[in-house]
Amino acid sequence: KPGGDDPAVKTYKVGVAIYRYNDNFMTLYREEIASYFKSLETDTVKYDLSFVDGKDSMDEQSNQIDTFIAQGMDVIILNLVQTSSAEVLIDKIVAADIPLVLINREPLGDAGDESYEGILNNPNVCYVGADARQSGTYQGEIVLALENKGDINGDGVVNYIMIMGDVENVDAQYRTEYSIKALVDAGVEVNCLYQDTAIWDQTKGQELVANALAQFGDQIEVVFCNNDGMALGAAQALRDAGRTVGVDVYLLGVDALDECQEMVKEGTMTGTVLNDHIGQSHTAVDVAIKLLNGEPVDNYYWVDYVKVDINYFN
Amino acid sequence: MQEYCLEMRGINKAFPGVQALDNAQISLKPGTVHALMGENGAGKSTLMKCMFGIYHMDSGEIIFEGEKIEIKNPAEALEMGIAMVHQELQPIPARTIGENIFLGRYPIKKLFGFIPVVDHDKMYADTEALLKKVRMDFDPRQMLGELSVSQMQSVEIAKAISANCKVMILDEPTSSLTHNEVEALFTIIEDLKESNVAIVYISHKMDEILRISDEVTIMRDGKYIGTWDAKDLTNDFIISKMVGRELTNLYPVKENVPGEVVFEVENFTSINPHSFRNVTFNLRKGEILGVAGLVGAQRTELMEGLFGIRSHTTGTIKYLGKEMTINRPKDAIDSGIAMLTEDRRHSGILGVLSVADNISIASLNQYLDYGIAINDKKIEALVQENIEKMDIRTPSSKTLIKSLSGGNQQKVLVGRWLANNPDVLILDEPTRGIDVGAKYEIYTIIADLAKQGKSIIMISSEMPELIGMADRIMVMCDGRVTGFIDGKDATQENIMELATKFE
Amino acid sequence: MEKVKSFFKKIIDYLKGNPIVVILTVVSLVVGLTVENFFSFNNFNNLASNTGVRFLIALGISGCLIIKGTDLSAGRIVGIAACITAVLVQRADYASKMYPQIPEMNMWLVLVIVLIIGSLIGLINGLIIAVLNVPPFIATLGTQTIVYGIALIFTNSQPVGGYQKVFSETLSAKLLPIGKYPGIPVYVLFAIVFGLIFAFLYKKTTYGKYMYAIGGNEIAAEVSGVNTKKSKILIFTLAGFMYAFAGYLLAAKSGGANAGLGQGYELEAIAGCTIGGVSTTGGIGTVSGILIGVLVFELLKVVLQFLGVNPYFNFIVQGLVIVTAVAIDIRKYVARK
Amino acid sequence: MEKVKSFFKKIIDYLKGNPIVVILTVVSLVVGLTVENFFSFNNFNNLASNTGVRFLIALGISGCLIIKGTDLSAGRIVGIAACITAVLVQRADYASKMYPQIPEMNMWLVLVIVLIIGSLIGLINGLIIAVLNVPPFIATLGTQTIVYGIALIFTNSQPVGGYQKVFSETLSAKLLPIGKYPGIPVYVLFAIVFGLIFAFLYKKTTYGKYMYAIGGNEIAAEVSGVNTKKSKILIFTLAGFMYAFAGYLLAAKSGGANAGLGQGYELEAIAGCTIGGVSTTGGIGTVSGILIGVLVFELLKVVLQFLGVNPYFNFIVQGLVIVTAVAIDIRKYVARK
Ligand SMILES: Nc1ncnc2c1ncn2[C@@H]1O[C@H](COP(=O)(O)OP(=O)(O)OP(=O)(O)O)[C@@H](O)[C@H]1O
Ligand SMILES: Nc1ncnc2c1ncn2[C@@H]1O[C@H](COP(=O)(O)OP(=O)(O)OP(=O)(O)O)[C@@H](O)[C@H]1O
Ligand SMILES: [Mg+2]
Ligand SMILES: [Mg+2]
Repeated sequence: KPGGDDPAVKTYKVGVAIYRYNDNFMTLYREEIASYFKSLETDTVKYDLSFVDGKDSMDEQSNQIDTFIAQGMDVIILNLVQTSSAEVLIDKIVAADIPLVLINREPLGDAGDESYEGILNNPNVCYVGADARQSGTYQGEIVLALENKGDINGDGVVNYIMIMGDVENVDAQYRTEYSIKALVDAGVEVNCLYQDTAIWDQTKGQELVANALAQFGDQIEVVFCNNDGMALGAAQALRDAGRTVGVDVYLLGVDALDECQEMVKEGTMTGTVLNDHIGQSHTAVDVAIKLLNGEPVDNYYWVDYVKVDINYFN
Repeated sequence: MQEYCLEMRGINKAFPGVQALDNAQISLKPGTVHALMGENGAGKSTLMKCMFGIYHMDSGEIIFEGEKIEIKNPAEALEMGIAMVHQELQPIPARTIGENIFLGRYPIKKLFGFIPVVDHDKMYADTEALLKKVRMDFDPRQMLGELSVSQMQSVEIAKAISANCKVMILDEPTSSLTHNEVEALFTIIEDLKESNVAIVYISHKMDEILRISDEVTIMRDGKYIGTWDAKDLTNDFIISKMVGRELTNLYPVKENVPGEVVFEVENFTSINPHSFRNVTFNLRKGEILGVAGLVGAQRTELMEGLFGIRSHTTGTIKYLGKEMTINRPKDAIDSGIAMLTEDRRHSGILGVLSVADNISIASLNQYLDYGIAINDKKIEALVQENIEKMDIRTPSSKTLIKSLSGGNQQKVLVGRWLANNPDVLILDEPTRGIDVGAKYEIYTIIADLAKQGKSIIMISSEMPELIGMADRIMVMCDGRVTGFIDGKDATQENIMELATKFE
Repeated sequence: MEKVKSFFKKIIDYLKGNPIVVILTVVSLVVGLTVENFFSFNNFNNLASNTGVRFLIALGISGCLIIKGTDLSAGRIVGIAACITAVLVQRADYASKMYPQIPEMNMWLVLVIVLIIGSLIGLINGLIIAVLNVPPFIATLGTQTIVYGIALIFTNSQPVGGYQKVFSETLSAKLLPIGKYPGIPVYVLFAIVFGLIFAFLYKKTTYGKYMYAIGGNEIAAEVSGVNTKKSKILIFTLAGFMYAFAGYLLAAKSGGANAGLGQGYELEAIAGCTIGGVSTTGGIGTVSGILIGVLVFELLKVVLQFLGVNPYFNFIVQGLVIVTAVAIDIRKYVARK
Repeated sequence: MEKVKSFFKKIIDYLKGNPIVVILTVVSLVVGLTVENFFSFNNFNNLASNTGVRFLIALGISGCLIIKGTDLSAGRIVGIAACITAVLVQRADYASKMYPQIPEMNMWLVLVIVLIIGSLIGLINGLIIAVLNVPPFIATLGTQTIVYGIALIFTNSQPVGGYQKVFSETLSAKLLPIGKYPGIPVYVLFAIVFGLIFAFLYKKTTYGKYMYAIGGNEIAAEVSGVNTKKSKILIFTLAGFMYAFAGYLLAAKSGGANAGLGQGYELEAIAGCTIGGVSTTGGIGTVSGILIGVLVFELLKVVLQFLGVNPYFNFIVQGLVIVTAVAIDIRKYVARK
């Protein structure tokens, strides 16, 4: 199967389908995939990588997978646009007898929350990812680790606002749900002052938080943001309103962008959650190569998120 | 000083499918009116558009004040002192009269001595003076869109005059003017001659040509036929040169016999207080009813009201004794009424569609197979029949109508309504922009229809035409019907008397 | 002999008039000869399927463009139609069934329901435009937002999957396999059928003639007895119908749906139509042109993927192609002066 | 006495002609009286800042609309301008500086650079439209895609932050505090200045006159000696300038930028303009109308937020407002016959 001019050199064709190219995290992830593959090349083994952008459209991605199959990829690394329609794509790839590594977004199976049985049964398919719920849970846990558990004014209730990403996005949904769940499970009383979507957009994040600050003022104790981009907008709004993170308000994001790590270090952000793109991408590549070599693999590989709060730097 | 201030020589211009200009020429002397004549599609407008820089000629030369020049766009033509009143009006309805007139050359003043801004006060003052000069008393700040077509045409003339040009092109300036404005225009032309302007005058109205022109150039099929001194010319000579054959009669023999009343309008009043009111008249089977009036007499509005283009408050329309409700043109069309509207470009032609589509659009329902599929063969036959009957100059039935000459577009529109075979046909300025030869064709068609028992309402600002064709003339003034005159007794004088009977 | 000559002349004239077709044919040939598997039945079928579904949307939107309007709600109607389809064809025993109270439905009944809903949304567009006189751009911008909101509520912004097997299988079937060729995908069949229907509608019926007349000069059309309001309403309703149909097929094709599906498809469809010669100033456009326009766009995507062009550059190349294709094409229509 | 009467009559006439303004005023009053803090200096300033920046974009796009065109690239130009700004004002010592080779720059120099780039992109739009005769919708659809691709490459689709302190501080400053009122945000000041400049341009200069003339009847303008190509190029260039300016401000306002910033702003701006009476059929529109249109939109957003309306319903309400506002407004222009 593998081509190449020199019979001694084996070139594997690797198709990588990303759900949306303009996603901060997936950008880091896919770049790490590319450079890690590169670093694993030897004189006799080369990897020919093709990246495609699903543009957050299931149909687009489905077309791209069709084309991958037509191109005769040796292995496909797939970052699903839509987790519930994994079945069709996976079946197609399996039918074409191409090994498949699913990354970052866990396919949902028949039983909804349960994992997709196709993965468990098929030795040629596996999933490498983090449990998306964990990122939300960690946001909550960072707040719980604070001295006052988020209750700045000491009235026994944590008043928060929630800036959501794209409402349709699973990550946004999990983070929204599990961050609060973590607090509630720990017996903290919470009160949602306001919740709306800024569609991952920094400007919209700033505007929504600025408006919320105008409306609720000092009542706001914690600002949860589904990602760091919006948290940066929120930080700007908080600064403009004369609020000081760590003193009279807490601010949380997800992604651990460099800028946000800096801010956590200097205290202008309470915490963020690191989705370990290096760990995940390396695992994904390692597994893909095992599949290429026909070695047996597990069906699931889990990589943990990392809490980034002030303790992370100590 | 040269004899000619502007000469065009050996001009060629081809459009897809037609050689619009074939070695055409014209030479203009300062201080004279030079009539340019020819049938519809002869290439008159095209020649002028080449002079004005709208079209780029394929070959040929323009000599202006002794120098060979090249005119790349209208801006350059204006710069050189060439002004043009276009055959197709170019209004900007949502802007004021003053802004329309000074478009492209607004008076500028310096704010704080260095910021150039439009000097509105001067612009409106100048407009006011200019309008006075051409005997129009509009508010310069009125929106142009509120004027009627004829008033807009007057504004365009005023605009061209104000350009202080050396050469003035008037491409059918009087096509929708009535007697009084035409007179006003002629006075202006005399003034321009005094100040040594060379004027090109294009018109299909013979009496105008013979009255005001000094020289006449005739074209046929894009070719130059010849130039003559106007004083040596007769109507018949011009027509024979234009058409290439003799034309004996101006109007056909009418054989129609008006019968019983078929169409009755009673107390018809517009929703617009300044428009038509309390109009009552009737129309007989096989009758040609002429409608006369000055500009602003609301003839057009009245007919558009009857046809459902405009709304009315009170009044009834009865057809064959039955009262009708007409809310939109379709209602009128479905009951056998058709109307050729006045403003061809605004409400007539379907520009990017073919001649065939334009002719057939109102009568498609008559050419359906199985009640659904359009029979293209039958439509093609219909179109060919019309092209022949009216001598429409078009490369083919598939040619886009917008590339036809103005007069030929008008013929296509007449064809559209004939195809629909209506019982009552309202014609608003049906011969507007049509050459003498084709006019005769259209008169013949009208007379023929009347003979077949169709009833015709014909609005016209050309009184000879009304007198020549109508069985009865209804005269309007300022929205009211001021009287009826029998066709046989009609004269310019008694029509004018009723047309100026203001309240 | 003469005939053969004139036939070749015709082809050459056509190609001169349509340089995009030439360029894309050449590019495909080059790619096909240098990149493995480009000329393969699989790739051909993929391209045909993708083009087919987009073509249906473009057909729907073309009427709106020809009457000088536009339809920004196309993508969102596709989306809501796909969501409704997905919800209704869910298996009864699917654990996370969205509306467990809805029984398992016959997939053709679902199609009928979805088509009715799509047509209704189109009808509303038409009414807003024709009766309330709201310009199409704004009217459909408004309904686009509303339809999306409803789709989000309807799906609770959850992706919907878990179809009845018969649904996916029926629609992913291929017909008439010949030798090694696996057969024509069903999507392509639908596209052909609707292409023919639209060609008939546009060329042979009063519906089409009135549509072109409205685009050419709405007032003149009205005066000529065209019920322009009715025509517009019909055109937008039919457009809604087509989007719904495309949504139904896309739901099957992608194996699941969510409210975001179809976002931006209107722009692709408009670009395709315009590349294919539909004039945004109204009155001009043919079904065959639309097909070519859409095909150009889809072919471009596949070529770029086969060449392994960096997705960022994809944006740039696609933009350049849109602009240059239309710039070349427009020269046919710009009046020679 | 008479004067007072006629003054009130005028106001009442105005309100009759602008029911949207009435409705929104009433709604705001109700919300203000029932929801805490709605009538507060902070909220007022937020509203004013958001409106201010959107207003700049709307001003830019208004010229394109008035000449019967459109500009779909507005949002993406805002985005790339914001990204460039963000990259150039990054602190030299910022750990993850995107282009470490670029030295720390003066924020006003950055403004000049960004404005030049924005104007250049606008110029390209103008050239494609005026010289290549590509319809504005398609031309800007193409450049939109291209600009986005470039922005992605430029930022590597990473968010950019870590500004020099002076940048954020200067632009988040408030001027002229009076008593409890914290002062007017700088954004608002810019909006006022540009609003006045545009009102002047549109009403008093040949630039504006030609623009309206082209929108009213392009052929008329052409045969009256107006250089329509030049006018169009200027209009699109100025539009690019305005988007770039808005992008610069948004980069400051949101404390960071990424390539996606600004997406869809063109639709919001077009909606705002149209609500404010700019006609999509060309030739009509005023600066004050545009301000009202944009304000209506932003006020609506704040009202919905204060009322705590479910985000899904936000979409629906916004869509309804766009459609009804324009439907009501359009009645003024639909000729009574
Ligand atoms: N833009 C164009 N495209 C194609 N053909 C054109 C165009 N303009 C004019 N023609 C053709 O050129 C010929 C001359 O037209 P032109 O308008 O000059 O005639 P005309 O003498 O002014 O006639 P009329 O008296 O009807 O106005 C006609 O056959 C017309 O169809
Ligand atoms: N809807 C309207 N709103 C305002 N003014 C109107 C309206 N309709 C008509 N008018 C006015 O009515 C007059 C139109 O009269 P018009 O010149 O059309 O009458 P006519 O007798 O048909 O003359 P013509 O020979 O020019 O056609 C104009 O002064 C125009 O301003
Ligand atoms: Mg002419
Ligand atoms: Mg009239």
